[in-house]
Amino acid sequence: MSKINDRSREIGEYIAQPDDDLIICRCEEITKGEIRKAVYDGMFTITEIRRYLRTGMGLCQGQTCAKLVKGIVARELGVSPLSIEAAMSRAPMRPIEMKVLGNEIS
Amino acid sequence: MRIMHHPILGESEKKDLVIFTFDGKAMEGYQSEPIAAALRAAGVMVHRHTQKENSPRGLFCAIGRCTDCVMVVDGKPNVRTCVTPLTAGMNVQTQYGVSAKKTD
Amino acid sequence: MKNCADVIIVGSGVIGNAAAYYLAKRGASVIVLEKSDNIGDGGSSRNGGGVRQSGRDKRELPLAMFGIKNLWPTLSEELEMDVEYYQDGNLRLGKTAAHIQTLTGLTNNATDCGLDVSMISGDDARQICPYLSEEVTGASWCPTDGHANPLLTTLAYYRKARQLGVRFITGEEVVEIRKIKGKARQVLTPNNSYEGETIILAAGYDSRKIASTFGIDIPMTQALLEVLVTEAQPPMFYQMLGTAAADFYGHQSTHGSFVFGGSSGLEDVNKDNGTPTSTSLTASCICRGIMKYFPILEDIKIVRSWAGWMDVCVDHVPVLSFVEEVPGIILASAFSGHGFGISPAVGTLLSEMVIDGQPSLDLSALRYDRFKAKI
Amino acid sequence: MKRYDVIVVGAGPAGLSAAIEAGKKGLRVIVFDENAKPGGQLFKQIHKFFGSIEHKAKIRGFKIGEDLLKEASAAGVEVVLNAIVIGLFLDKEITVQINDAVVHYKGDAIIVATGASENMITFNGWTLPGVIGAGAAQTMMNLHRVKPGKKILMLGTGNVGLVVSFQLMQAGCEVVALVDAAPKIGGYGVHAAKVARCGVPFYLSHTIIKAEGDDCVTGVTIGAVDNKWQLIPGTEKHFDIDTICLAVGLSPMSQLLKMAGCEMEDNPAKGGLVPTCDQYGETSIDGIFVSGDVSGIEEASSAMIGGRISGVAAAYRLGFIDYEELELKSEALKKALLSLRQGMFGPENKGKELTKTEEGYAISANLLTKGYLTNEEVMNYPGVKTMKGIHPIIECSQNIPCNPCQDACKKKCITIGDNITALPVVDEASQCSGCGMCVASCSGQSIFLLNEDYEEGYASVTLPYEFSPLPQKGMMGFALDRSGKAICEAEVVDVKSAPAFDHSNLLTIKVPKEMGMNARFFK
Repeated sequence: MSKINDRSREIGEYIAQPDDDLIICRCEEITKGEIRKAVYDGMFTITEIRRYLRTGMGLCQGQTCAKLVKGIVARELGVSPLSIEAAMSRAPMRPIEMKVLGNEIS
Repeated sequence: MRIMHHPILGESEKKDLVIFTFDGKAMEGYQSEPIAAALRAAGVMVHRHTQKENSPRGLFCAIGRCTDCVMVVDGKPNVRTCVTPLTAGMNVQTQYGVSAKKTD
Repeated sequence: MKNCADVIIVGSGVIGNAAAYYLAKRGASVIVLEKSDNIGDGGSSRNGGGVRQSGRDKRELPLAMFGIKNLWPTLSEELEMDVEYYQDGNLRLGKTAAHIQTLTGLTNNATDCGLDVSMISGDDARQICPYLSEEVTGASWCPTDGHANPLLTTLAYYRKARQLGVRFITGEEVVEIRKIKGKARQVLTPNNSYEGETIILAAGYDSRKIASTFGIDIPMTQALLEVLVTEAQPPMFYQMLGTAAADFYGHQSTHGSFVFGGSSGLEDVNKDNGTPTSTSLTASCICRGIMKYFPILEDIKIVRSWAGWMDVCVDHVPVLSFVEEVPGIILASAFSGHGFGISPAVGTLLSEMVIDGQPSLDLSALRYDRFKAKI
Repeated sequence: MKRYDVIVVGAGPAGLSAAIEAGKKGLRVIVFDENAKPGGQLFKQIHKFFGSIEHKAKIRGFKIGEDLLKEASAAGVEVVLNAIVIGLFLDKEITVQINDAVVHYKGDAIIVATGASENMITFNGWTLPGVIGAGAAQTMMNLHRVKPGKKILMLGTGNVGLVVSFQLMQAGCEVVALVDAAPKIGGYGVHAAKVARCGVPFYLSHTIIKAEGDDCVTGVTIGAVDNKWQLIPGTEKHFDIDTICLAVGLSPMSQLLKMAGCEMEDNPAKGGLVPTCDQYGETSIDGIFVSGDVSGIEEASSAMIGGRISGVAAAYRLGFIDYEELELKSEALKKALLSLRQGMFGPENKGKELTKTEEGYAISANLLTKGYLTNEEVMNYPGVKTMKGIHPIIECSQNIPCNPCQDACKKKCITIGDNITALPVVDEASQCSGCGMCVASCSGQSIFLLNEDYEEGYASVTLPYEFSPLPQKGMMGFALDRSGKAICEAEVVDVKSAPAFDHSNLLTIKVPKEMGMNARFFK
């Protein structure tokens, strides 16, 4: 069982750090501390962190923060960032007005 | 802030000057350049204030990706000013949260 | 770590997590096994967040009413996390005479069961939600309905259950449930074996495959659900929306973005490419649907769409049932796209079934063996 | 539904090259790009490219962009701009936002060449207006002709950080310092040397502590870090600036491929999440190819060659060419690609501590920490020889893939050989005519002409000069050494600006004879 799949794995207590108030997700204004705390709340994957905190769910859809969030989560879990799956990527690749998306030419 | 003469790129090509408004003030820029370029040339740094922290944001990636430079343009919020061409008479407003209404 | 518990729950969607929480709260030891690497990766993360009673089949209506009366109002407090529950009513909109007829039928069914729901005119609907287009000619209105955030609710149950000692294991696909001496007991995954006094099967569509390993079949299929999210907007309205034509459903969230679900009508025949991606047609189709009711939203940008499979029962009503033929098993599947609103009630009832031996509501209409040939 | 043989996503160096090769083989090709201008990063790259002379070395990026567009047009390729590909669906279907509509297209092959996006780094105040990506700075000054700021601090000393710093100065901005947490400069030494000789200091093993300002950046505080990346108290240093540029690496923009269901891998050597692909760039989904930065971060030269390989491979997959032709074409391209990946900065040497060049010359520690070679060090390299009369001094001390200087000299004074990463060797026996072609062709601006017998007691130094305004003959000023320090008075004795020099003006200054080996810039 991988370290991420066992959700009862002991990762210790959340300990505040001086840079916890740094903004990581610029769009949704989510801080490093919030991300770190989410890991201790059991959110071990990028997908769960996104759903829990809205990181990468704002206007830019994680274009800027994806790598940063991954690094923070990996550090808290004590695993390599490579073992953490990136969030699913979804259409549309850029924000698109409803009237444009609804205006299809096939 | 305009680079009129560049050692490699040469003279700036002639473009049409247009008037637009920024937060109610008349401002000059070139037709079809990104709104953000016109604002930067005019010395405007702050494009918006964020929803939660009310903190200032401006140009960041300049290629339409990061969405940090969004403003209210002709009444529509969240317009990426770094990739939206400027046109004459455009009404550009600082965005507060998701609207042009100032929050405290 | 021991692989035995009082209860093994297969599936950590909102149903499985709610059951785990209420069971743990009453002292049971629980292990939850989830096939995906992520908690709540099926229908729980791909629905419109409706917490409604109106428009439901009368067999599941009691569960919806029970939950909205007793559980939803205090859920955020109980789980110590804001699940963004709004009880601002549900508007089910109609544009044609046929729509109004459908809505009237549903409304009459629900009032028979004692629900406060009524038919209102298009203008009355616009009084409640002034952004509605003139095309809307009537609606059913249920003031006690509402919506919540399905992602947060699923994770809130998970988080609290985990705090109470429930063991969650993701990336653990259940391939077989084995009977030992006539009672379902052993739960097998490719590399591990788990044992429980009771096994709750809440694995969405996968439940069908797993149930077949102990000889039970639930007549259900799967359909693709797609949801769209818009950029944040200033607060506009908090009613839950649906339509008689079922062209879209959705609401504005706490964050300000709108969450809309819908379909293209081609879902039954969509190909499964192994990724939760819909066809290229669906999002556009949903947008056109929404704009007919809310032309004011046409300039709002969609920032993300997502899609995934949900389980659909042949009669669109869940199976929530003991299986007398296979003691030790409780089925909690086939929620047909409307399991989220009743998940707190279902979780509570499942905990009662395990601990008290019977649920406090009559669930006989939701039995696994209710299906008969048509003639 | 509209259908093409090949749909290319992205009109940058990789995408255009792929489209050209496919178009030349008779395939119907369409290229979509979300930008208003084609060329991707090429039109922001105003420096001369490295690489081999056969593959566009010593040509400036924006010029290469123009060439590729011409070539694409000649090959019958359709390029659609302001076209945002919003999704890649089953059966190689894409949806594209064009004007106010979404258009569906299908391709028998799809080549994704979406490039990269800039990495970011967090520090106190990093969200303030005035903190921007280095790419953003390039876009603003080279595309939109607006200075991103007046006084700028650059974070990052990889090639992007170095090149953009130089470009900022060319645009008329002041660069106050380059900062990097690493103990060594990450990019090419020759790029660092260009910046250093303008007097810009490097702060290695330093990091940004705080961007200061209320509404926008008004200053920055940096500090030194130890080998565990921890800040060393008491080392804080403040600069009054209005802009901070971040050049801390790139990540492949591979979202479209992940959406399509291609098998992906997180590969640090490739800069992040990339699709797994074969030698032709074909992903786990038949007919979906990748090329350029989206398949792994490199630079534009390799992107162009990689693009050509994918274009040829797509032509083979669709039956437009046979296997023999595929082999023939791709082998040559693969060889070229391989040569670009050689040398000290090649993937094989990533993270290695090199102390010697391939030829066995000691690598300058000073270059890696301060950005310039010392007077003593410079004498060690094979491009620096003591000769009578005018002759080239090649201050090229690292094995990088680049060879234009060898062809520049009609007198065969300079040799690199077949291995394009080899250090250039100056032949003492040859007769330098002083034409200056080598100076102007050196993409790293590391070739100078020295004439220690210019006048009694004086030497002349000819250096490449790419700033405005161009000094005039007869003008007096100061000669700066490799660190940017003024060392003596100097007189401009000649200025040459031939079209063949392509804006690398040759400035000849007269300095006291003993300063001939020191003077490398003029102010």
